[in-house]
Amino acid sequence: MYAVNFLLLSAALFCIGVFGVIARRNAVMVLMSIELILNSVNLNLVAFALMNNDVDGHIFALFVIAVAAAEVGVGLAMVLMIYRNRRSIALDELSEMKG
Amino acid sequence: MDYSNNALLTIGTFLPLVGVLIMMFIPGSEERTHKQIAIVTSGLTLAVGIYTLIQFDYGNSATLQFAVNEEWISVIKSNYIVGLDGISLPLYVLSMAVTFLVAIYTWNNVPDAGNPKAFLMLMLVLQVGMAGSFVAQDLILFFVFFELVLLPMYFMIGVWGGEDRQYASLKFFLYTMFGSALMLVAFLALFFQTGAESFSFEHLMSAGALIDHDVQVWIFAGMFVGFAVKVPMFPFHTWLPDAHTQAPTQGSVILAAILLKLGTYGFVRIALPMLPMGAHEWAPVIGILAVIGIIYGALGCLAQTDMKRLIAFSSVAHMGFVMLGISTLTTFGINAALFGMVAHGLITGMLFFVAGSVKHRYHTLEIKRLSGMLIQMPKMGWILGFAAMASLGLPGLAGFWGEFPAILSAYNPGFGLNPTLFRTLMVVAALGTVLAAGYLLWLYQRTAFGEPNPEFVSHGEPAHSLSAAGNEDHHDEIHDVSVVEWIAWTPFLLAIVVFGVYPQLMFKVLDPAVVQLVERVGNGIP
Amino acid sequence: MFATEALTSGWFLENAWLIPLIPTVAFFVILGFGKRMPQGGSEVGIASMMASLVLAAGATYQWIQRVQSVEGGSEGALGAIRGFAGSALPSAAETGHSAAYVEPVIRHWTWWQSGGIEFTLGQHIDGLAIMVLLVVTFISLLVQVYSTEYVKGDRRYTHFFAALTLFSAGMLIMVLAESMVQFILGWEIMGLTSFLLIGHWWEDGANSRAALKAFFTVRVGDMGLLVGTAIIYFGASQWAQARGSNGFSIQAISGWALSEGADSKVLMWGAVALFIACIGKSGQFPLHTWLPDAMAGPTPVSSLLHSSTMVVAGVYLVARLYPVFFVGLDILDTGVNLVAVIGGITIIIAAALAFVQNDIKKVLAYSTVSQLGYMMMGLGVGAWTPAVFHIFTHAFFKCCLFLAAGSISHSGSHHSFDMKKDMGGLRKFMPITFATWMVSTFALCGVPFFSGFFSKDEIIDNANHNGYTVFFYVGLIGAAMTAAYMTRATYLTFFGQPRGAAAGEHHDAHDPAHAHGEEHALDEIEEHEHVAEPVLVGAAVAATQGDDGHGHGGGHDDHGHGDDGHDAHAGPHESPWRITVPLMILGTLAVFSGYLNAPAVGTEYFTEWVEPAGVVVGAEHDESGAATHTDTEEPEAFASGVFGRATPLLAAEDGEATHSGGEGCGFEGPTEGVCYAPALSHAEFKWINTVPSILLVAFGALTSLWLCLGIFGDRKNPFKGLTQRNRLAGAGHRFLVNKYYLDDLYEKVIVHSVAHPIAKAAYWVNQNIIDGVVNGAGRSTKRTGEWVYRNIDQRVVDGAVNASGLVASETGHALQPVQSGKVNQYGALLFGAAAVGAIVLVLLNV
Amino acid sequence: MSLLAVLASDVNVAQNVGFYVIAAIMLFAAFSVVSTSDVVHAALWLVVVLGGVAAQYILAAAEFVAVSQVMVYIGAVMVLFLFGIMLTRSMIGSDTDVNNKGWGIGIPVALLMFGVLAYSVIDAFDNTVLVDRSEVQIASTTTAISDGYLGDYLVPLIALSFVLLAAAVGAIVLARKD
Repeated sequence: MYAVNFLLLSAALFCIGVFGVIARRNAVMVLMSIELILNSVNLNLVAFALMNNDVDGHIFALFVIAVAAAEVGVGLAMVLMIYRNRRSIALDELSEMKG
Repeated sequence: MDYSNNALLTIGTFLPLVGVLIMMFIPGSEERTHKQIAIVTSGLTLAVGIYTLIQFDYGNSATLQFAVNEEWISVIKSNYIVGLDGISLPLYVLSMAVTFLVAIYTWNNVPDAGNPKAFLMLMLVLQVGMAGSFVAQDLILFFVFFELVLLPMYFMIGVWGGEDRQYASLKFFLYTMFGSALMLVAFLALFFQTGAESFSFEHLMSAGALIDHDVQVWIFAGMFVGFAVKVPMFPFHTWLPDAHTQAPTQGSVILAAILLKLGTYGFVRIALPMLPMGAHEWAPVIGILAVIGIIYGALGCLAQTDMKRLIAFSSVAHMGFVMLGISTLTTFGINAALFGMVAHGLITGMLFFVAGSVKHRYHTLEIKRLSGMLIQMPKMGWILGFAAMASLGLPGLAGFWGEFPAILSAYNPGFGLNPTLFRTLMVVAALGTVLAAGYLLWLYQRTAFGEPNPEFVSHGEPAHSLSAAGNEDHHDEIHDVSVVEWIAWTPFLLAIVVFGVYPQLMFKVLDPAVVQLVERVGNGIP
Repeated sequence: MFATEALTSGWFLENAWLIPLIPTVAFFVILGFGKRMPQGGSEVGIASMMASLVLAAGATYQWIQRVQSVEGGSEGALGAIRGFAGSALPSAAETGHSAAYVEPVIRHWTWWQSGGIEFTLGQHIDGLAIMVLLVVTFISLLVQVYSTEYVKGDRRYTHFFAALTLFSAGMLIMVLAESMVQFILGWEIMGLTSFLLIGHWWEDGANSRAALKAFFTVRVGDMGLLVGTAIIYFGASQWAQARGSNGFSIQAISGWALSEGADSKVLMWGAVALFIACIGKSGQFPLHTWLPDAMAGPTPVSSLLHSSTMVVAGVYLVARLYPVFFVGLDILDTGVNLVAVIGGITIIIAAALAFVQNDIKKVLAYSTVSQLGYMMMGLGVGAWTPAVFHIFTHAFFKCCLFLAAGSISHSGSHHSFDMKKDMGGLRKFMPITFATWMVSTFALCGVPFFSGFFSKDEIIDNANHNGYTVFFYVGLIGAAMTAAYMTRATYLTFFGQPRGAAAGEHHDAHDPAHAHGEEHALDEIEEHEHVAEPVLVGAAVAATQGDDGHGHGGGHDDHGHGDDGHDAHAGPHESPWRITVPLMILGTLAVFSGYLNAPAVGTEYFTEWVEPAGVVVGAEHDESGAATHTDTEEPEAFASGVFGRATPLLAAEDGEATHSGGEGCGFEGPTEGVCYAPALSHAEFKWINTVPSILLVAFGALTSLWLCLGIFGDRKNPFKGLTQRNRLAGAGHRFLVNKYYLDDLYEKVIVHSVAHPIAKAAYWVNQNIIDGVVNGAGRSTKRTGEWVYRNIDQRVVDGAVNASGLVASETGHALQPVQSGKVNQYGALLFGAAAVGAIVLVLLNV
Repeated sequence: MSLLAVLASDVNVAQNVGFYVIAAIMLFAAFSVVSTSDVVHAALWLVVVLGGVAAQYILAAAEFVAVSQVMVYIGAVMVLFLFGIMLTRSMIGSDTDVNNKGWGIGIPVALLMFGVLAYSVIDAFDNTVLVDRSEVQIASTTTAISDGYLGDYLVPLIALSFVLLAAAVGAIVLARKD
């Protein structure tokens, strides 16, 4: 079966994730979109692993999964804190960094 | 090239990190200690730099010295290659000296936000980035250092800056990021176009010239944007005034003295020799933009009401001269440009120091409100005058040897560039020197001459009686140049005079390297 | 270094480079330790000037020897002359000619080099340089002595002397310049120091503005200097490098300019560019407005910088690089050229302006401008030697006049320079000042047997001789006007009734406003209601003392006088010796310096010593000389450069010959085929030629005297109650009546219809149009700057950036700043950029 | 790679069908994740996507990864999400404006990106054929992975464990109420 299948699929997922990151207003939803992106990456890695018939891809994929878990943990914690401080997790209301 | 694998440069580059590590483990409350450590570390770094200066073989400053070539990221064929030749030596040492002096200046001039620990640590990291960019001989390595500079400066401006620091810092950051994104693309393109064999400058210089014309032009475009933002050249300059105005004094000084030079250095070290044909195609554009920058910066200066902002704009104009020199693609012009870089670093750095101290005393930099500085703090006033004179290119001071040769070289540019165009540019650039005299003297006359503004004269007595009495000392808040300031400034002032009186000091180092470089460019152009 | 058998050199010539070095060192000494010295550093300045003067004198002596050695020396003697340092030149014997070119004493050291271009410092000593060196050191010395008294007790006494010394150093560096770079160096140092010195009393805005204006105006000219140097450099470098020199070397430039290969277009542009610099520095016509304003500086400064040295720099540049101008603007081939035209215009304009000045220093300032016009015109019409000679004489008498004016204000008019209000009848009080002033005035007006006569008339005469008829008349008119305005000034200052301070009245001359016309109310009152005067005076004096109590150095000239009460409130009296001695020395020179080159009495030393030729080629050479210029290749040709000083007629023919043959070569250097100085022909001095100018001078002087008597004699205000007075007169003596008729005539007809309208118009044009243009240019530039900044920089460019890749906007600002602070938008930006980058990569990889 | 050439002739149909079906589901779910206006629904759709990814792993002969995917993501991460959603009381049920102003920019960016990616992917790997999963022994894969972890990739592993630790601590510090 062709490598292109996997790669295109992951590309699609990636772009959907990107769209989500850009479009979403709710912090949690943005985090979800990021999950999409990470998964698409994993898909790629695994596909390449299969292509070269070695396991490095798998290893990297597992790394990514672990990191993703950590990221989600911290991310949600931050969301919680933000929510606690300003009763909202709408990102466009958080403009501390505005110039 | 023979790699002596001499650790000197590596030490000189990464030594500040030692200081950073030590400071990391000392609680921020002990500010004195932190200051001492920072000064010592940067001092040691400078010492290494001076040792390098002594060890440097001036006989063949065209070749890389203290070169190191170690495996780094074999996956992408990028090695840890560092080396020093006549072009990078002055800037390398200058960066060390400036950091050291700025550290000294910080002794009793910590910006308002406080927390000297973080501030000084950032400064040391910044130093690593700057020194690294000047010694790196591998494209990826260069890029890493180039970007490493960005972050500390971002925080310096964003945390220790003025009123709307966030705006300025983000603008600075995004602008430069944008630039370096394109630059990276260009680097990669260059890498692949040269057969994806190595990122080392040496390889790319030989291989890059073989890329066919149109591709070179495109790749050069990418690098052009990246470096031009850093320089900054005319259309990409608008981050500079904001960054300078908002940055703390130390930030402005380092920004003006070293960071801007990264851009021009990139042009000379990377863009020109690696893409001769691209450079040749782009030279007229660069020249025109440079001259626009000269005039435009001057006009900008004339419109300013804020001293620091005026100085910031003036450096747009001065870097215009540097770029003009580079764009001529002549040995002479590039020499002038490199000299101009150092000179501008010293002079504008000095001006920013003075501006910072003025702000520190008067709590304002509005030209309207300042006057009679010569009466309230004569020494400061004279230093300002000295720096202004140097900046407007008075012969015998460093500024002139950046400006005049650049203008001269534009009379007949190299490699069949259109002389008519460049001669026109020459005349316009000469006009720029006049404008420079205009705004600097205007600034000086407004701020230094005349009677002091009553709002800054303590106890009710009229200013002139004070001045006549000749002792400004019994001003409490407005005191003259302090000891620390003297220590930090004297080297600058001396350097300005020394290089002005005996420019050969630097040209002797630069010339052979530049000659070789121009030959490279020449060989690349059919 | 240059020891040769016949062409003597000598220690002083070899080491002339010490002359500027000494003051330079002295400057740093004064700056460093001056404050702690008993005399506040002035002694160092004076000592250094003395040393330089001694060296210069020695060099002069040895130079004269050198010249005579050439005259006496055999041809072989020329062989060993060094041309460009370092390159031994082939013997001139091969070229075998007798019109020897006295090789300048050239030494140079590499300053720095880059890209094969070598910048050198050194010395280029020839007659011209020697002459100016001598004058500068001498005058600087006198002025410094004078200043010790004049700015005594000033708060920045030390700085003042430091700046004066540095100024002299700058001038000397420039005069000695061996390369254009060194020339620029000295030139700019002078610019800087003039800025410092004019703005010496910077507490007053007006002074610092004047300083700013001076520096800026000159700087505008400097643009031309930079560009011109670049042009000439690249024009000459090939030629020069072929001869082991480089395109900055002044000698190389001269040689190149007269060589066959020189591209006339390059020369023309170079000459024009350089001349712009001269216009700025020497206050020539369009850019002369800074000079009068520069009078805001202390009087010694005016007399040193703005009469005898700095403003001469422009003229010196033209004289120094004369071949460039000679060929570039082909002087002698055309009846008109840029230099001459500008010079001529300047003469007339400036002279006209001098009529309407009330400030004595401004009269002198305009007269300086006018005299500089003479020098320029002289160079423009090919009268090199007279023009240079005029530099020489003018330096003495103009310096003397300024110092005299200073002395008047110092001791006579209580620190005022207003001739109408505070002077008059001073001859009784200040005999020495008066005498020196008169002598110098005569010299300036070109009265026979005074120095000015011999230089100025030579210029005028040669203008005619070289076929510049128009400028001949311009010169004559100028002479008449000079006589006229100087008479007026003299009359107002020294004759008639003492007025204002001169009469021992003390209105507040200390008030900075006085010089800047903000105090006219007070003056009006003083003039019209004398009763009120004492009151006002009392108040004013009180104010003055109040100021002095503070030792306040305010804006108007000559302050910081709180301590020297000796003249503060006494009536007019003679100045102390430190002022009068320099005056007397200069006065003497104003008379006798002219005899160095007075054909009238048969002395032509100046020409021999200064002109770059050691041998006067007699008439018998002239035919071959005439032939010369058809082919300049043949060495023989140079044998007798066209140089018929003795025979104007033949010289005139040579003039024709020159035209046919392209550049004419006057004196050929030791290298064959190289020619360093253009062919100049000199008009023979005949008394008959001087008659018109003498007559015109006399006419001008007398007319002006009549006017003065009429306008200022006896009464304060000539324009009131004339008829009434005429009735009285009608009843009075016939002589008086006639006189009054004349009065009437002059005032009504001439004064009203001619003098005032025309001169005032000129002044108005000057103030409002030319000056207005300068100021307006500055102002509009600033406005443009503001506009560009506001609209383009802040809106367009910045905006373009800010708008990139962004949507959200919250401020009412025209565009949306990048920093919305919204994570999503950063995301959009990031990924967008990434996508673009990827695209580029892909494209490049295809 | 001769083996590959042989295999290239007859591509396993069943696998392809499976792939396409799952891919379709995943894409639909992914779209829903970024388009639904209900946070909880979004989370649930995300579960579908992740599951799909796991399935694809199995198709790609990466059983071990698939398993950890299921455990980590669907087991842990999703729970975290749901907790997050509930704790932040973002309203259960549809939310009026889950998208911010100017979300439109996302579409062109995403499309642009997809265009580039797709182009370069096809350009680079057109008709590259993957190893047939039947050729791969699962057991050996897993051993290889473990060898990798405890061999070449030991240092990264340790680094990663530190990261996880830091994350855990950080999360606690952040989320702690005080």
